[in-house]
Amino acid sequence: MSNAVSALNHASYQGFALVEEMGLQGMITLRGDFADATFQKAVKDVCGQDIPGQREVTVADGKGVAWMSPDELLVLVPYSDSASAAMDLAEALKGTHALAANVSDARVVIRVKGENAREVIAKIAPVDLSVASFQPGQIRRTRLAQVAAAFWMSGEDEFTIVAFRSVADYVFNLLKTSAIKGSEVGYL
Amino acid sequence: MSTRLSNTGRLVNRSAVKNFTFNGKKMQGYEGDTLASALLANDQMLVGRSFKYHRPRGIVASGGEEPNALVNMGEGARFEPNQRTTTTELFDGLTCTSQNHWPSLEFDVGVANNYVARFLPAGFYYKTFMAPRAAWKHVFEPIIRQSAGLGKAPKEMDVDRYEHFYAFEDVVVVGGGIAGLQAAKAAADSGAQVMLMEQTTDWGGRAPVDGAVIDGKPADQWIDETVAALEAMENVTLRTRMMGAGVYDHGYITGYERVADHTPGDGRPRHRLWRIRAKQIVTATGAIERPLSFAGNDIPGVMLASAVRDYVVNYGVSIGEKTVVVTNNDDGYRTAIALVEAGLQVPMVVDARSEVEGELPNKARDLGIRVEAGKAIGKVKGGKRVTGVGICLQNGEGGALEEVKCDAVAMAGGWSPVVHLWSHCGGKLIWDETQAHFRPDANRAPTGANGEAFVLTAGIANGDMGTTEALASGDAAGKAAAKAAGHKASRKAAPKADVVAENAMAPVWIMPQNAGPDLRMKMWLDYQNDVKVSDVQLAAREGYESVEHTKRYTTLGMATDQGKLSNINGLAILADSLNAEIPQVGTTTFRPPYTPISMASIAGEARGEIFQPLRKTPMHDWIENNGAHFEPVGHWRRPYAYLQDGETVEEAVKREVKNTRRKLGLLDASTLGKIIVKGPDAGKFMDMMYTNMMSTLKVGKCRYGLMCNENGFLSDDGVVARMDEDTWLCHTTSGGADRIHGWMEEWLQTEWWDWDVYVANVTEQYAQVAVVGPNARKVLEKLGGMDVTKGSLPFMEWAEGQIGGFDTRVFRISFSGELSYEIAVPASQGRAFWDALMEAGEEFGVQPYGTECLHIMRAEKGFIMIGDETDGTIIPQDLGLNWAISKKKEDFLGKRAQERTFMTNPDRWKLVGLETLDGSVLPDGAYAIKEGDNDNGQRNMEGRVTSTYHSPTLGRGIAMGIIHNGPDRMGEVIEFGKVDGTMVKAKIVDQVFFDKNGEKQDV
Amino acid sequence: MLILECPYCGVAAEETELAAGGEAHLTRFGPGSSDDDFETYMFMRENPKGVNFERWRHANGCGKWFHAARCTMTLEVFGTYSAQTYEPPADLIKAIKKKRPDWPGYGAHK
Amino acid sequence: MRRYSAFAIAREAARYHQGWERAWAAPEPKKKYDVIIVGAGGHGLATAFYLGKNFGITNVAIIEKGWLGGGNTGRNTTIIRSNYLQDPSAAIYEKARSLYETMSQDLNYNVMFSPRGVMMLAQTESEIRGYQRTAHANAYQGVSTEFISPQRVKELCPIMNIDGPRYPVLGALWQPRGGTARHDAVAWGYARACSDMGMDIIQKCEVTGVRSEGGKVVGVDTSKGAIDCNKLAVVVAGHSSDLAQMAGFRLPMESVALQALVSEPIKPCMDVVVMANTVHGYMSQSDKGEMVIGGGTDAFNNYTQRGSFHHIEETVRALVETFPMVSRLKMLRQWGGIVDVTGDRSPIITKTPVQNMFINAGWGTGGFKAIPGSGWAMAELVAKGEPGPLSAEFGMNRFIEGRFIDESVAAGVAH
Repeated sequence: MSNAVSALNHASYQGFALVEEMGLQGMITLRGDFADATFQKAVKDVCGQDIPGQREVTVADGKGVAWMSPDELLVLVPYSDSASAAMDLAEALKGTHALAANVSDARVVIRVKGENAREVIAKIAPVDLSVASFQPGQIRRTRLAQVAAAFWMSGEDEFTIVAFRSVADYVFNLLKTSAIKGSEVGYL
Repeated sequence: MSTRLSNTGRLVNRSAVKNFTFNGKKMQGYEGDTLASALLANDQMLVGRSFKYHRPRGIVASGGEEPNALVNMGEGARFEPNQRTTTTELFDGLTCTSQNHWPSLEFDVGVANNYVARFLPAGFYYKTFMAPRAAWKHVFEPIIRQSAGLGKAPKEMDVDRYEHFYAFEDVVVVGGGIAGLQAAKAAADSGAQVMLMEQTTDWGGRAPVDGAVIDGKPADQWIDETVAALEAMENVTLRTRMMGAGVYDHGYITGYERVADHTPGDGRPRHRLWRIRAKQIVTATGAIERPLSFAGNDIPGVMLASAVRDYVVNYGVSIGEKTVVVTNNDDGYRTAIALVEAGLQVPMVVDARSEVEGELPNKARDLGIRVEAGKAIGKVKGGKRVTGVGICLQNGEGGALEEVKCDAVAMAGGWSPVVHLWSHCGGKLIWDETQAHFRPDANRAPTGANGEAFVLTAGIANGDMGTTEALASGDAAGKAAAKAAGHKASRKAAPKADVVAENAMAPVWIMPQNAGPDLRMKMWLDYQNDVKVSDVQLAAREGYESVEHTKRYTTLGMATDQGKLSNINGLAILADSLNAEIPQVGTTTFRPPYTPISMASIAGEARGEIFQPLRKTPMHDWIENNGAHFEPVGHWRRPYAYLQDGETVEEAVKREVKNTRRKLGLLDASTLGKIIVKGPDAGKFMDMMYTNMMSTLKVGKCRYGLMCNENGFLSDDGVVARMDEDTWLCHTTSGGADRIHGWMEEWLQTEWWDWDVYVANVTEQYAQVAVVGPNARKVLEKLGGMDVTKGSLPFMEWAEGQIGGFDTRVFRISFSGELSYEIAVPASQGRAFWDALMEAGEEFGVQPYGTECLHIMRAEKGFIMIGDETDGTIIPQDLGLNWAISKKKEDFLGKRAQERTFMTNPDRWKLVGLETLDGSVLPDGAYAIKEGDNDNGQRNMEGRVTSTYHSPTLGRGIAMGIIHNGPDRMGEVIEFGKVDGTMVKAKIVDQVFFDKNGEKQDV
Repeated sequence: MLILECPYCGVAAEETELAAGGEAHLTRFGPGSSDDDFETYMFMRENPKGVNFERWRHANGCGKWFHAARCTMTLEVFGTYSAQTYEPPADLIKAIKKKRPDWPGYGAHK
Repeated sequence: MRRYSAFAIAREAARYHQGWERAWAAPEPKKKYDVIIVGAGGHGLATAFYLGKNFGITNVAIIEKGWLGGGNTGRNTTIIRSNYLQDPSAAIYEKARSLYETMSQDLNYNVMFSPRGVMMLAQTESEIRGYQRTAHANAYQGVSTEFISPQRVKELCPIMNIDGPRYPVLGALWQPRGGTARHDAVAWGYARACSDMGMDIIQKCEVTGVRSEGGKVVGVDTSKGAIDCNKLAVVVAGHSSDLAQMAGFRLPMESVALQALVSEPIKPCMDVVVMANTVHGYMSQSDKGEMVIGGGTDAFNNYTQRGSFHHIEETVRALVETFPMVSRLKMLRQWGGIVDVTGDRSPIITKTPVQNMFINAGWGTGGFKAIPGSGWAMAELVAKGEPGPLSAEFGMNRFIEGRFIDESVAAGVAH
């Protein structure tokens, strides 16, 4: 819809890495039985991906799906399709025990891009971000300083971060502070 | 005098001059200097005053163990007290001042304490200052506080930045001396991911100063080669200026990196606190030399022998022209030799041991140094600077044999391994008789998550005194750590060093052995806190026998150096006084951090706007720009009221209430929790969560519900809407959303996991606006879209549809008693929807209203508020909410608890309305006072105010409260006590003050 | 600073990603239960020195509750396991007994 | 007992302080005592002292596993206040506070009670209401408190940032006669007085078992052998569950680690005690000049006197925001203690299923300030076998009845 505005309206900051809000992204929280064929098909139909393995994420051109817990997925679709996609899922899963909730507006999506992107995150997340331990294709739900968040690597030097919309400012300023030029760590 | 030498100084770059000031005096040093070495180069030995007696204090050490040389550093927003000069890198423009004196360092009136020191023994303050009673607070305590303390308190807001960093390693090696370097090398060669941290700016530790030769090369060369090799390895991280601060459970170790202390204002973070998870930790933290206890050992110019050596060799600074070395071991001779080789005089080496032979002593003799065996220092002459020493027999009572003129004394009392990090997390120690020190007991190491040891030690930190031994234990520790971290230990052999044969040291705890009380009162153990041998002996005599008692009674080791120099000497004295062995006496507990770390580094990035998350609704910016006076609610900030030009908060609230009741008000209700509950068993689950019957709620309808915890207390409330056959939408309080969602998940996952129910917290998916007032329907109809007439959308129902082109979900619910629609739209369109309502509402007199207006309107209607009427001890029955408690249900959370005797007791205070007779507003939280006192002499009470406001609608004070038998006492007048002791009379009335029949909301 | 492995998402989570939830395997007593049973359920705790079975939630993570067996004297973690159990798995109990021969066993004081 | 005084010091100075006698004796245990008190912390020693002083019972042994005063008495942040909301709490804490006022004189040992004033900051609307309610209650509980303005807060504590921006100070609950005392001295002063009354303080003696016959306690087994007694009082803070288990019953209690830290000493800059609950931090300045800072408790059972680092981080973060000057101070030392916390976070002073065995526990994070009042009430319970008015409400039956003494009520959540 024309008057839909993302939390930070594409704010960005260039430190030793680029921090930018990605605008609106369609997201559906989907809970159900991963082993159920109907469920698997519904996921495939809506985002074109199979159900990912534990802590895995698969995204291709704006569509994809992330493993959030043994009975929860985060389905990614273009924002404009999110409402209909949520309804399609609900429809496809009628009769099975499942829950599809459109949370596209409840989130902020921020990208951190640059050679030292790993270090920007490692200042605020208690997670091993060494190349050996964290790679594209993996998703990690954790905290960024004082708030819950999830992130995955959307490229070699690029993180996509999902957090709650209400703390978009906080998370952005946090990442911005972490990325201030001169505070490179030279570790990761 | 102390001065800069021309021919030595391996760490200073004489081509880079650095200007600084001390107490306003302009001074110069070189790049590579510490502030301490630069002060000494400028003959500034006197740098401060002691804590208790304000005695003159000089620099005694060259590292983190320094107890005396602390200064106020910097100015304004970068001012910092208690900076340790021995660990402060000199930089251009550094300014510092000495501490703990008035009016000046040279003349300090506080020194008066020194002249009556005899009347101020350990713990004297426990024995006096007791009468008259008031005198402690008003006379004695202020005096003591003034004379205590060290540096000044900072005044301005810190302008520097700080940050954290999370790292994960197989092996973390603390300490960049030769043992640490070799440990890191061995671990890295074994394939482990290794971090090596060194607190100073330079690698190699003491080995170069001590003239070690490794694999046939001078130490410096071996160190450079090893560092180069490590730098070349992918799996190794090297960090200098980074101290291992503390070791915590499960392999957690904090690293304190002083990134920019030496380059203030260059934009980098000043400190970075590393929070590292290590599979294994190797502490190669070296050792600290012990002072010797002789009369006057605290006079400026008396210094640790190793420090004297450091200053000469590392910084090219001589402590004095004539230095007397006093020792109980061979290592002390290294200092004597280094001094003479640097062209300085050593009139005498005073060695407490009766037999003195061996490589180092003989080399000293060959250099023409006079060595006196079996001797001791009986006293030190001088006030603010050593002028000479009196020599006596070690096994005597102190009778002077001769006097030696000197301007410096170098003490070598033996070495104590730095066992702090080993001990932080429970590592135990053993007493080493031959070296007379505590060292880590490898059999009782700290254990981690898997129950296995996770800390190893290496080098002198492990009591391996010789260079070869240190390298060997470093090598072994590195390999063992890598192995424990899951790698295959490398086969490479450890390097070898040229062996210098050293004879046994003699544990000498006081000098001379039979010194009388008069001398023992002049033998300092703790220089900063002024604790002397006589004080420890006094503590023992008075029964403070536990080492912790002694420490606390005398303050031994409680100064900012945490006893790094004094503890072992103090222990020995205590053990001797108790006729016990030192290991029986034991040590005090080692606690983090190893040396003090900045508070700011602990707080990290969390300052200013990112001190804490601040949650914002989609309308937050509009609210902020339209006169909002905010109140914090959880991490949200909600508008308490919107102030128009010149309005006070009270006036604004009054206006908002009147306007909403007469025309139209908008409330940003987005913070209210919204939780979806879905599944075949959702109805059953809802009936357990709520006291009401929710399973019978018809699709399309809304019902107000209550939630209790298992203790029966009311924990949250809100409107529940039935979305479809197996889906409910639960509204919670603003503070409640996450709590209630977690609460639901907890029961579903841990108690009723066989129930088919899913819940999802969609609070932030929607912006929610309460459109309230007589004109509410008009504005919605003007925007156009779905039918919002009473007929198609009656009170307590909900519907979905478009309004003004927005996809909405509309709830006909009212918390104000007015015609009211709560409308949810996708959060991304919340601001646009709000703007549309404001614009369309203009002709209907729309105004936004805040939380206080909300509170008043609900109070006028007698609605309860979680957090006002409830406080965690209130059950629904107290609030007359029995109608919301299903009698039909067998069970719901809190039901069993509410059956307990105290819950069913008829004497519980119950909710009623209250009206003051004079129309005034009852004070918030006032209690209703009854006749008589209870058994503890407290006045009896019969109730209290839970909510109280001035009602703009009724033009008088209204209140709710819980009163003993309240509902049965309608019309009765009771008294509420004010804090000033006076009383207010109020009448017990029905709690619904306005529109009792609820006609206005149901139009 | 504890580390516990979440049995649901496999993350070795650190304490700040977790929320502690008190004693595990409590039996809920509802309406009709005796005063003693209800008091025991609500308030009486083993609080042992040694092996403790407790609840945790992977709050800053997958959001799942799980159980852990941990020593309150050394903080050693013997294992984590599903929250959907009425008592600790036998193999875990066996493993603990092996490490702590003088441990009286699960529920010894109940 | 030779009295302490300035004259005594002068006398001893003349002879190099060689003449001071032991503050307390170090006896071997006797075969039997009228009363055995387990735990020579502040609460245990105070219990003994008032048994002697108020009831003339002096055939008493105080048994201590480690060294006297070595538990939470010697590990806390020494805050003394009685501005509690609920009647039973206000009564016992105010009793304690008033006993602190004269403790130095009563014990002839300077415990340095410093009634410099305690303020609890209100930084949210619900805190304002909560503290105003407390002020009203206190006015009729005989506790002298008042709710003061932000300006007054600033006058009393100039180093505080009252303007936020995040949590501006909206007022404070102020107790002018609250303050601090020297924690070790409290234990030492009581120990000296008890020893002087002929009681036996037996340190480094661990209780390994509780012996009872026919449901009646007859003694304890210890690392120094069996000792008989007519009555047994258990006052062991964090280790209560352990002792209860020895006697065969459970307590509504869990033991967790509580942390504290101090800064390096600086010249006097803060003359009051400040508690800020919204941001979780409290701070005062010791006579030595250290800023004494209280941290939070872990949520998991723990008997290692080590807490988790992130609690220290949260506390320091809060203090840097509230007192900007803290930013450039340094943390000198951090440590932990084990506290036992009950179902309503209020203490238990009670009889037990075992006859003549009494227990005083569950003081959680508030133990030090209660020491004399707790000892006074416990002594009465032990001497008479029945609770007096001070402890009547603190029985264990309250959990079955659902009659809680909950002091956390001000922390309500508003819409």
